[in-house]
Amino acid sequence: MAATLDQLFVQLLHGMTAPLPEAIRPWVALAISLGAILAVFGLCFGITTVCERKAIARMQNRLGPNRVGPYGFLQFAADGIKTLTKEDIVPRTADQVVHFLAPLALLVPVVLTFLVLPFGRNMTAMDLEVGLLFFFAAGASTELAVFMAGWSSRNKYSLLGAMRAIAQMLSYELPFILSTIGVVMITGALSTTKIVEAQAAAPGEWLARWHVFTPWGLAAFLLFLIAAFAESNRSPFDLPEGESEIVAGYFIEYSGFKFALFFMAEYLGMFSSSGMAVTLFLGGWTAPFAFLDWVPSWMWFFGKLGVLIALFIWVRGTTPRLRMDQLMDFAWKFMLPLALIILPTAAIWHYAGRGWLGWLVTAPIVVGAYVLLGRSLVGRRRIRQRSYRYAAT
Amino acid sequence: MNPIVPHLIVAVLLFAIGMTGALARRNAILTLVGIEIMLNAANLSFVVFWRFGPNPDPQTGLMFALFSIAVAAAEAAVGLALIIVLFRHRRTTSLDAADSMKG
Amino acid sequence: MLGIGLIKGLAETGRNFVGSYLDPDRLVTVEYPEERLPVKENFRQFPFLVFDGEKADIGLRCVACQICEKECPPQCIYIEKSKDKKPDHLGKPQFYPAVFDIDISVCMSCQICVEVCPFDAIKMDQQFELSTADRFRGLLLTRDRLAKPNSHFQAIHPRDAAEIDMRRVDERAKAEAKAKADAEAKAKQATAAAPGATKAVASTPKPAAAPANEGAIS
Amino acid sequence: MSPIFYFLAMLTLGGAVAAMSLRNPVHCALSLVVTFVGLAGVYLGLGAHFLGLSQVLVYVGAVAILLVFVLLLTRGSGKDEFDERPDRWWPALGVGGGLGGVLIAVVLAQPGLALRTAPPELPTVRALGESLMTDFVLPLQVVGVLLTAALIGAAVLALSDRRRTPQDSGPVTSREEGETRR
Amino acid sequence: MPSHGGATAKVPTEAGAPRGPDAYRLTAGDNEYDDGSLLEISMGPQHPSTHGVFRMDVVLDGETVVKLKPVFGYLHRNHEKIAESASYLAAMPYTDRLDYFCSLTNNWAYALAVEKLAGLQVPERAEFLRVITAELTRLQNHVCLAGFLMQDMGASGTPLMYGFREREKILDLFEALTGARMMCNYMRFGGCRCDTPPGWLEEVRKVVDRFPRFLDEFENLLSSNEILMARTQGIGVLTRDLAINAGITGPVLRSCGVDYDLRKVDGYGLYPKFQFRVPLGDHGDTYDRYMMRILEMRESLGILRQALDAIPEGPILDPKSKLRGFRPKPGEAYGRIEAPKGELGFYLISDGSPNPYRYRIRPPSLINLTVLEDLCLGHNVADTVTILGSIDIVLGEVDR
Repeated sequence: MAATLDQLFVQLLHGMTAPLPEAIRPWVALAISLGAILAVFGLCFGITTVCERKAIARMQNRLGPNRVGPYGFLQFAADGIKTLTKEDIVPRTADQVVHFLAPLALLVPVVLTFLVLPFGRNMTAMDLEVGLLFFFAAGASTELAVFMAGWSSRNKYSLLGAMRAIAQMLSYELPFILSTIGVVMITGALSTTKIVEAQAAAPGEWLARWHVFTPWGLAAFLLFLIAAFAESNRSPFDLPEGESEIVAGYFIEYSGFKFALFFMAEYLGMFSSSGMAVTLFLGGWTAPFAFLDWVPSWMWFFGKLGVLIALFIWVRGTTPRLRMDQLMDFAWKFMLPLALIILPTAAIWHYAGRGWLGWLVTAPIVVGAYVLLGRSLVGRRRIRQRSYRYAAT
Repeated sequence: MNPIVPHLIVAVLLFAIGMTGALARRNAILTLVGIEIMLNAANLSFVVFWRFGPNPDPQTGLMFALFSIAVAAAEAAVGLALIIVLFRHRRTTSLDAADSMKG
Repeated sequence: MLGIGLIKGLAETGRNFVGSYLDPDRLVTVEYPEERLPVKENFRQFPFLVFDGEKADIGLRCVACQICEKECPPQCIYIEKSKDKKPDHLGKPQFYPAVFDIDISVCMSCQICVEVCPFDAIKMDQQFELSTADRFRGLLLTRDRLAKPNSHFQAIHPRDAAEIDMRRVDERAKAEAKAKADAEAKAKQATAAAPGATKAVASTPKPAAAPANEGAIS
Repeated sequence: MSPIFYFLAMLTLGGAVAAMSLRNPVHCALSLVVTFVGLAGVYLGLGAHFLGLSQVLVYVGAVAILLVFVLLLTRGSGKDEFDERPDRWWPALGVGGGLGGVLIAVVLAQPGLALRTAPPELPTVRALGESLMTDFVLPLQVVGVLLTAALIGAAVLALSDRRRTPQDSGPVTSREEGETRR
Repeated sequence: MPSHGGATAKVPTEAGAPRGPDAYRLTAGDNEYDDGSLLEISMGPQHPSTHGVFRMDVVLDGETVVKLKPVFGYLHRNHEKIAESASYLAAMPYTDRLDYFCSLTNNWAYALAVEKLAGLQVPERAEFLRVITAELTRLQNHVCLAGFLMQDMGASGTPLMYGFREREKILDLFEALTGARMMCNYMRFGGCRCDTPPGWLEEVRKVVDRFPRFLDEFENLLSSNEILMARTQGIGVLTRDLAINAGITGPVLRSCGVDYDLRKVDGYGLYPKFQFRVPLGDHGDTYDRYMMRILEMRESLGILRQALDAIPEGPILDPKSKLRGFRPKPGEAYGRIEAPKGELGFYLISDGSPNPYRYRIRPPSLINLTVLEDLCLGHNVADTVTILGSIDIVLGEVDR
């Protein structure tokens, strides 16, 4: 029963493609998977926007959307209809073609990144040997779309937003990729499926071998997550669209459906990088404890994804935004060195074994590097809490 | 038809286009674009020969292309930095403006 | 260490997230059209004209003295004095406003007109849902739409209304006493001259003032 | 040859032609991206997965972005830069066309182009990495040095001039300005 | 008829300044800046974080501000002239609309000026009520300021909503006392308009007792936050000399270490009777300006507690004051108070008629805004927004 539930979608796909001729079967399967991904994550996008608004509202002691549908959960449908029926305004001076292509150029690579995510056991739409590279290659293409949007609008704010976005995405690309190299080193594979399989609990062990359970893995996970925040332009790294400074950044001149596409691409990017974080560090679809193996694998994946999304929302409700130079400093002077330190640490871990020796050697390195780099980052700007005096009288 | 031929013709055409552009365009950035296209054409021929060529070594062509990509990235970075410096001095990116040795 | 402040902040928002479900002091939102806060007694929004009794055109307290028109800071009141006079609650003949318009779109509900009115004739209402689709007629309130009975005033400002009603009862009692005294004096002076006429003058305002009396007592 | 290849070839060549002939430099850069993506597709079709994805990652993710960034920095995007005289185009077309013609003739006339009919076993990433670390370790180191040098060189070139520009005033000088102005 | 040709637009006039549509461009006619390497953007009047219809013409080098010109007047309502043509009393509701966050302190400043002019005495209970309402106003102004500042920093509204939650409770108090939440129109010459409704002082005490919990929460959320500190420390440094020369007042002045609080200096109202301290900053940067507000709120709470303990019964209006036919003797008076934003002063000249001959306001927002360019030069665009937020302006008061 558990196994059937686990492989439900795989069987379904097999059943759908089996009568087709051999030559086109993989392509049809890919197309069906893509459609399923679009449908599932499209729905996720809608629900996440509502959940985010409700959660942030609660953090701010408000009620949040509660009018459309039960508890306001159909708000996204209302918003969708609204954006679809809105007038699509293109500025007269805009570069019409590029302006039109930009949202598509943003959405397509983001959707492509989902193809290599293993959503469950045997549930990878495109099980490439170089899956991780595919993920990063597709992710890197989004920057160009952001530039296209910002430049073609012929708006100074959007241009500033695009410049910020590109600088930020380029800078965070490095720690984003570097933090995963440790995982690749340890598992010896670029294939996402193999990386997940390597993290399953070994026979006889009760705890899974998730990378996040190791000192270097924890640090790399945090780095990856921070970089994912930056890559998906989420607070506190939402400078490219910083509404209080440059109004809406690169999509300031987009309205109606095209704006919805940008919005959707942002959320899908958040899902895909969270999904990759789950895959690389949180064991993908594997259960954390061996005795929980009976839970269907895709439930684990989506559960972990949900936890990460909740974290994204929580952070958004809390933090102010960084400034551009601080953002750069953080990427180049804190995250990049830390990522570089984590790499040899992972190697040491590999040779010291996963016992107490590994912990003893690697944990101090990671913590020490974190503390020192953090202190130098803060100390250089002389940032500290202050005490205040009062007038004499 | 020999499948190597269309691939090579694409590479040759790409190279010719890149060369024409690099010679004709005056904007330094576009000249650089032309050079990139030529490099890519060369890369394509490497990969084609790796795939279909008679060389028994299975990886040399691939490796050459890989290194070529790395070199192209370095070349682009330095070239664009030079263009920025040129722009700072001359307030233009036209190559015709860079006609003296002294800045 | 880097990140401590951030974690503190996350803890704080987390506590507020949970607290908003548990602590009514945190979740202060009132879902307006369905839920309404009780209106505070002092709350003021847009003036109205008080009238005594049942009918507005008889019991209107306003005597068209135009002080409020002069004092109104945004000058949103427009008054035209009547040609004829009507007796007020004391029986004295007074002018009344033939036209009394207030423009909602100009009025800033500052209550100055109420303060300067010597006749307690204009008071602040608490009706705040004044939006209308008609930009011109709908926003210019004429005398008939401004006039509201004293019972309305008693309902929304019980403390003020009680005080004013008491005062008016006193005033009227005094006036009646004075009228009586005058009448008696007159009666004494002209011993057998038309006793019914004075009675009629004194009794005219009675039906109009009667409800005000009841309201003040209850 | 599969139609996919012809489609990708048309995409690549069309992108290249557009990149070299459009008026607006930003359009040129964007067309160049089309070329890069098309080439990456060709690589993938030839079985060089790692190379194809590296091509996207490096060219689309880095080089193209760098190009448009420099276009923005040098304000090349707003102006119409297509003011070059046609007399530059004819010789260029002559040289390019001549070279292309000769090379195509060579390709077509070369009967000895031996064809390996059986595709080579596609190298795994692990095999690629191992050969990088064994057979190609010297080129790898050299490329590493080159990249480092390029990084430093580019940074120095872009930074050195920056300090001299008068507009780059820090908060300290601005405060002095503010006081003198008052 | 003005011609629209580009050539005529460039014709230099007496000072060499260009005319026509280009005249308002900051870079126009300035060769140092006009080489195309700088970006001039107009932030406002429709911009999310200019706190109303304020506009900043900013010239950017990359993202660094090299020139900034504040442009205001979009909300000009001719307040002073209207007040000169209306009676003294009729100007009172208009003062509510100066700084619409702090209508009660505006009322007080105006009432103070008129009382000086007419020689009216304020009864003690009214003075207590004035102190209580003014300090409540200070609390709600400062929580909103802190919230807006964080909003400008991109904190997706959380601190702002906390601030508004507390402000709501204070506004409810105002509504119960004065009948309106923001446009209170409460003070009168020689006292206050009405006495407290029953139970009001207990409600105030409840709010005052709960307020420190909110302040602790706020400080937990933000004051030690690394991002906040990095964004504000060392940003927009206002030097002591510049602050004094430019006539800056209020928390902005005290943030650069100048001990100048009118509650202490003038000792108007009953302030000399209360124990409170004046917090001073040493850096004059955005963080200090933010912390000044937080610390002042704690002091205000102390004043409120003392006032609530000591408030006596009694009349609330000087019997000499008249609502109708108020005609002060010819003369002049300047009444000033420490409004939440700085020194708010009203200067009045009476010629014996029912309306003032001259009516002049010294708005703290406007005067404090004059240093905006000095604070912003050399900083980032993102910083101009936070610096503007930390100066704490309300456009109703700037433009009048």
